[in-house]
Amino acid sequence: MSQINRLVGGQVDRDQTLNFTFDGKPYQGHAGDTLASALLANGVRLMARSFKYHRPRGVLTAGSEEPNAMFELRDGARREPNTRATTSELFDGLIAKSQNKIGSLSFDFMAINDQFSNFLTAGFYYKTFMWPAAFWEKVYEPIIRRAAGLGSISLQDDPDDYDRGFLHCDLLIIGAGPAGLAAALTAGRAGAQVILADEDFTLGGRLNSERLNFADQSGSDWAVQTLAELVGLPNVRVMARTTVLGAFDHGIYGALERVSDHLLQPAPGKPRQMLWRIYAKGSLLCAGATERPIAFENNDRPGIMLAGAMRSYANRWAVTPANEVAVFTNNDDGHRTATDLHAKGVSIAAVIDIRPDAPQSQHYEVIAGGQVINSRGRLGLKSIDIALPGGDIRRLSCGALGVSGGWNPNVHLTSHHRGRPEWMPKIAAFGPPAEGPAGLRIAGAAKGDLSTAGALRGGAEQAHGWLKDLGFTPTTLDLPETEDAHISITPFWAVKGCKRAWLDQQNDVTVKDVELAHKENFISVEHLKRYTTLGMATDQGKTSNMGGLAIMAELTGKAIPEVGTTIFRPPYTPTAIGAFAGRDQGKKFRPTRRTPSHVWAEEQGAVFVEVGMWLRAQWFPKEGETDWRQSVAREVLATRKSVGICDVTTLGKIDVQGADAAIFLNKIYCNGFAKLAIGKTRYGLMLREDGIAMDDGTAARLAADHFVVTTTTANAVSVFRHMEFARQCLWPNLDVQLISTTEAWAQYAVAGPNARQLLQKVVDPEFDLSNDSFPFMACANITVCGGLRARLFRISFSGELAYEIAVPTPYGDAMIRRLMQAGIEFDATPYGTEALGVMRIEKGHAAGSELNGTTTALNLGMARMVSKAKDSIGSTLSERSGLNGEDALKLVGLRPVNFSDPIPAGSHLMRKGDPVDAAHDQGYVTSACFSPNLGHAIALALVTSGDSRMGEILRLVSPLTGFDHDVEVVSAHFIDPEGERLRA
Amino acid sequence: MKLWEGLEQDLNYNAMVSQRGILNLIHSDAQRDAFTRRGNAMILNGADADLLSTEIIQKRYPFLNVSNARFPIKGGLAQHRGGTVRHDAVAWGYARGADQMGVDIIQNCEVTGFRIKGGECLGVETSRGYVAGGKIAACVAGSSGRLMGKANMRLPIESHVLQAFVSEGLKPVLPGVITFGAGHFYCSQSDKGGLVFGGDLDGYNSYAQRGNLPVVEDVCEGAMAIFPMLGRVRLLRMWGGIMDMSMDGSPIIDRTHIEGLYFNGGWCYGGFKATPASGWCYAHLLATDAPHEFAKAYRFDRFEKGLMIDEKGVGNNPQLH
Amino acid sequence: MHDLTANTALGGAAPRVDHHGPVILSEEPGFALASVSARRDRQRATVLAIRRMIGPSAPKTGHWAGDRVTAFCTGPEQWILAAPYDSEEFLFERAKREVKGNASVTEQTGAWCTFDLRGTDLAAVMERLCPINMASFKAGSAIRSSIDHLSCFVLCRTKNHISIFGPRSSAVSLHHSLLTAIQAAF
Amino acid sequence: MIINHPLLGPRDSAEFTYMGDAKQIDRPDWQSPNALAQFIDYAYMRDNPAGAHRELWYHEQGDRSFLVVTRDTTTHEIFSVELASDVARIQGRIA
Repeated sequence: MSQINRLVGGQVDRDQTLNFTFDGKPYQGHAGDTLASALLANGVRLMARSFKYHRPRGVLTAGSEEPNAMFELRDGARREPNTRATTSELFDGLIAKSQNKIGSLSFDFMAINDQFSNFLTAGFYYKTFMWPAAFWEKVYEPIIRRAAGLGSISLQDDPDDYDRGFLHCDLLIIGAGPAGLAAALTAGRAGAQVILADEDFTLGGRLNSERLNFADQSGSDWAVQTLAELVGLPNVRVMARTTVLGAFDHGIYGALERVSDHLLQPAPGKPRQMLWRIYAKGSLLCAGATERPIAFENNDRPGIMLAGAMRSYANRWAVTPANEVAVFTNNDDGHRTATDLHAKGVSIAAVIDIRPDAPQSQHYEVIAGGQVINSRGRLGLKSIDIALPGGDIRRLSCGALGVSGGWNPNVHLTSHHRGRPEWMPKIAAFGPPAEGPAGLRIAGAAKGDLSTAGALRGGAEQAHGWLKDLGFTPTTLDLPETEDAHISITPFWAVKGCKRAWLDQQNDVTVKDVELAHKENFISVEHLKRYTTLGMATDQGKTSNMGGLAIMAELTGKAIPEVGTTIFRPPYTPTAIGAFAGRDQGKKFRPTRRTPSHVWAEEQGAVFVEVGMWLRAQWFPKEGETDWRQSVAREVLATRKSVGICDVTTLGKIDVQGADAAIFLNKIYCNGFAKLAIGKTRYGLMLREDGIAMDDGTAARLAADHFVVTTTTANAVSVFRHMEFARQCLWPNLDVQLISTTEAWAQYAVAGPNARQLLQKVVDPEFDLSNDSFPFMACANITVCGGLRARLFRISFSGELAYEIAVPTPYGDAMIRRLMQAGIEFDATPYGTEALGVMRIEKGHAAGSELNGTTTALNLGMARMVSKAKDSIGSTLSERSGLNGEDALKLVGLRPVNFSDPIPAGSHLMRKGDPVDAAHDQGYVTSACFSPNLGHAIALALVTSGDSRMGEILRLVSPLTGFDHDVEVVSAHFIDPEGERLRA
Repeated sequence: MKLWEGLEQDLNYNAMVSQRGILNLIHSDAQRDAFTRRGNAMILNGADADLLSTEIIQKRYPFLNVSNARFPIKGGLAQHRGGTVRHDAVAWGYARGADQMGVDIIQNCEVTGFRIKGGECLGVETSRGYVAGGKIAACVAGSSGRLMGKANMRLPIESHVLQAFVSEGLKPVLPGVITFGAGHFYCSQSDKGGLVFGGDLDGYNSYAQRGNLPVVEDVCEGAMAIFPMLGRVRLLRMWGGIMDMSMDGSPIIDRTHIEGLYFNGGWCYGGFKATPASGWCYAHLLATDAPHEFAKAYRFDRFEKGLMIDEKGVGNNPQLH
Repeated sequence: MHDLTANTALGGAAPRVDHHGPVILSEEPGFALASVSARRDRQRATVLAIRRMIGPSAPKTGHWAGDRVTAFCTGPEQWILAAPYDSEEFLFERAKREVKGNASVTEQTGAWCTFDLRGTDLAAVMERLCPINMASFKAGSAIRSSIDHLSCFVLCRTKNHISIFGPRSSAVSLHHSLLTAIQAAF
Repeated sequence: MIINHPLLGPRDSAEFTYMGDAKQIDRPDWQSPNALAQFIDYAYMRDNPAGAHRELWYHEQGDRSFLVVTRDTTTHEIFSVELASDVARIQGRIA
């Protein structure tokens, strides 16, 4: 009743009425409708405004190539801009709003742009808006930016989930029209693993849009029957609502499945959309073809659409855009539209065919040799002007015009590997390139076989070929007989003399713009595209590119294949960014690594910090502490006074075993390891081959053929990779085996004067921890708590008497609790990464800020560690003169001259009295902190010839953060420079 | 920067230089220290830089995911004079300017070889004939290896594929350029409304000018990490371009060992934004046979001598830059 | 006997079990694990040692084998042995004795967390997690793959039973990924 | 891309980390008379061919093998895949 343009028949379910709104007004449609078909059913032709001129626009197509009918779909945080009405499945409660307008759709204030179209031609940005110089950014650009763009986003976080997944198949068939269905049936029956994917929600392609006889049934019934068989085969996966968006290397395809877009919102736990990565041994493109328009003056009014789309609306959705329609065509296919609509009871005003020998009809008028030269109707088509063969002009009233300029094969995926489509004179269109992606074959209209029977045959034959190549035994299908029309087309792109005739309806590119580009010598297709923005809209030029090329060909006097065509790039249709990201969003952006003491630390109220993938306790606030600095100072002081405990599990740990383990480490580290005694640990510095410090750590020798190497937390992965490179590529004959044990051991640093006493309470009594039997840098396999295997290392990052004790990770939680319990009598204090950092700066240990990818052993004050007596990675190139200059940066300590001044990291250093600029830069602060032990700020810095400048006063500047005061160069060892504490 | 700022009037062509600022997000204390150092270095070199607090960032960019993130935003380093330029317009503007100054621009003309005699380069063989020249200046980003190979030169450069992406047109949301500091992602919005974004290299040598899915996914993960509002925005198109990745992340503007043959390349990701400065310094070298003050460090012999270039040091693996 | 109590990788005292649709997802904390890497030119002796521990045949690349003690291949001349922790806490020591210096053995018990998926049509879950070709993933298969950025070993026990070994420190993330995929699939 | 691993069969290249030109296997002898020049060439200079390229891929998310992959840099077609340790031994790298 309200659906005034609904016809009989079709594939909509009239028992299911769905309510929706468009710009606030309620409408009704049926299950099986798209938003476009439902709006047309309700007599709505005006759906959008164009990008630049804000011209009134209606629907042009019935598929994903639609340039005009785009909406902001849904509302609130789920608002989706630029959503095509032609691919939006109708659901109950759908909300659609028109976009890119100020005011209402029928009265858009921005339509004024249309009056200034002379000014806004192709390339207008580049030639105008420059003067005066300041005006572009301050005046013109803001105006342009406000006016530009299409839909708007909600600015709220997307509430829906996305998934990604992986599929494998023998044969991927892209498109489930006649060619795809015939191919799938052939391959499915032969037992191959088949994926049949189609972007539509009802499969069958053009079979649903045409009135075709397949022997004794209709084409659409054949599709239904075929699909039923395919769905029943366990080796065939039929994927509707799935767009294959790109052909990537080696048979990998990306595909987007719209899992929930046809629902009001996704079901709990279900994604909105899903990105599939499909691994296909073979693939077959059966993507069909897209009809193209003919350009004529004012060819963009609502009501003017592609003839094939008009047929789809009538046959599949039982909808007509108006009750009196005309058709403008240069080929036989256009006549089908008139025939089909006439059969549905729609009045046909006329068929205007440019060909003088156009086929005639007994049901309606055919104007052979005529051309549509203009149209009228402000917000929707009212009439067209026709140039008759004799030269007279006739005005014909009609509410809709179907235009058919021929069909372009959907070759997009075939040129994703940069193959250039090739001209096919027979159909006057570009077909697939000779060199497409390896493993991608083509059938049906996508290959230029535009008849239904040709598509069926082609699909079956190509599947047959693939099956044989993949080792299957195919049987031949008994294909139904159907339409096998000869193609008759007279290439015709634009009516002579037309100017404001739209080629690219979305980007408002007209014939005139192409002429202008030609005049300004932007004649190569790549330049034409960029200069006019032809084909660069969200429809990716699916209906527009061909016309632009053809007109450029005419202007340059070349044949179309000489002008050439641009290539297509993924994705085939615009694809939600969320889908590419899958579940890796928000807090789930990357997995989290938790230390063995994580649960315990949470109980203590620890504040955590991200260190790579790890979450580490940064400090442990206590009641009454209002500033993190208080907590950190307390942790540092308590550790230096008695004992502190820190989870150091995150350091990389690599088990190095084998007869040649020591030889191997000698090559990896710049310092020597061959002579390290069993039961001892040594600090090691690893260089990159170019002589830059890569990482540092310790290697503990547990047996003659067994070391445990530690790395920094940040470099655990890259150091392991580097060691595998050395083992497999450089020295493949060494007997060395590597395995990461970072995760296997929960490791705690126990540091401070009372560390030994505390540990003695948990280490089993048969292990003697005295300084004599377990001195500084000792290591051993021991047992704790009555027999649990553990490893003990006497190493110190804090500069205190310190140990690191490791137990198998499942006992890590119990171990931290036991250590804390045993430490009660010593006021044992847990400390986090901040206190750890303070203590290592106090001790002058280099860390990540110093090993920052620019420093050598020399810069770090460790030049003597680079052994000249052996070959190690980086040793040769670290000898280059530039790395050993007199003025090389050296690691030093800094303290403020005025003890109340801070020393912020990232500050630069200047000589007193020098100008403050880059040319006089003396170095920079790498790490800094407030030392609670010294009562003032301290820092590590890299200073030119720093080691010979002790006592010099430098000017510290940080213009970025506003600091400028004096600091003194001192030794980097602020605490216990002689190392008495750690040897105690 | 100043060359950009005066470019449009110099060329009488609107390259759409738009100084809407660039913001590098900070996600850790170590990163803040490193960015502080960098910001100070920028100021000491005469550029501008501004360290922004989390609060200011949240206020200016309310849609950024500051706290509900795997790597929360802890600040940002902003350069307010940074921004974007319309790349096609730059190329067209330069071409037009050069043309007007009497430069012959020959399109679709491939250099197929060098004519070298007695260690001196006399000219180039091309697909359209021989062209002699007193000085031959190579600047073919992406194809440096292929071109200089014709002069039997090997370079400290690999060619890699870097993908770039653009979204559908949207009403303005992003004022400037924003980069993600805990992953690989940058984004800005063009005057036409499309979001222009990208991230990491695909990571393998390639001249194929197309990328693969893993990096597309990685870039979009980065997008969603800082802009969860972009979930429903559609990616419209992807490209793969060839990048000259030098071994230390810095470019080379230098004479070669062949007399009369000069080289400018190895710009890694930075080539486009350095275009005016790169051309300026190259012209200086060509005119005077001496490196420009700003380009003294960008010479071939730095690898041999071990001369480090400040602020870099990414190692001899170009894919690690 | 020591008096420390192990916790599970998810941090609890007892293993977690989730039921959703036709799938049961369970944390399996009870494995003792040890890696075995053949020393140079000692692959044969190492394989013989593994066979002494697990039964008639050592697993080929991409497979697992064994009964009470099982082994799966992790790389060229590398395996991981697995056995019930309660009775084989010192699996790595036993392995060390068996290989007699022909291989390097490292305890890996604490390095991994294990989740088992039981139910019908597990392919619908797995295809959302990793690129394993489920059509050829049969009982006995063992493949290393990446699940949401985590490197995991995936073992097919039977058609309706899959074990996943992932890095223990990321057990919470991995569990979340598995549970989410199950909920999305069913 | 798909890399046909000699031991594991076809695997997605996303499981691998690319490690550059396979010439990195040929690390110079530190004691040769022109060792410094050789190391400079080794570390920095690249053929960077447009065509067949021998390169290292590390199966980081798999079995941790280094592979030598010969791949066309203009088409991404892969011609051969070998274990890098085998290649290194054949090229005479001794411990």
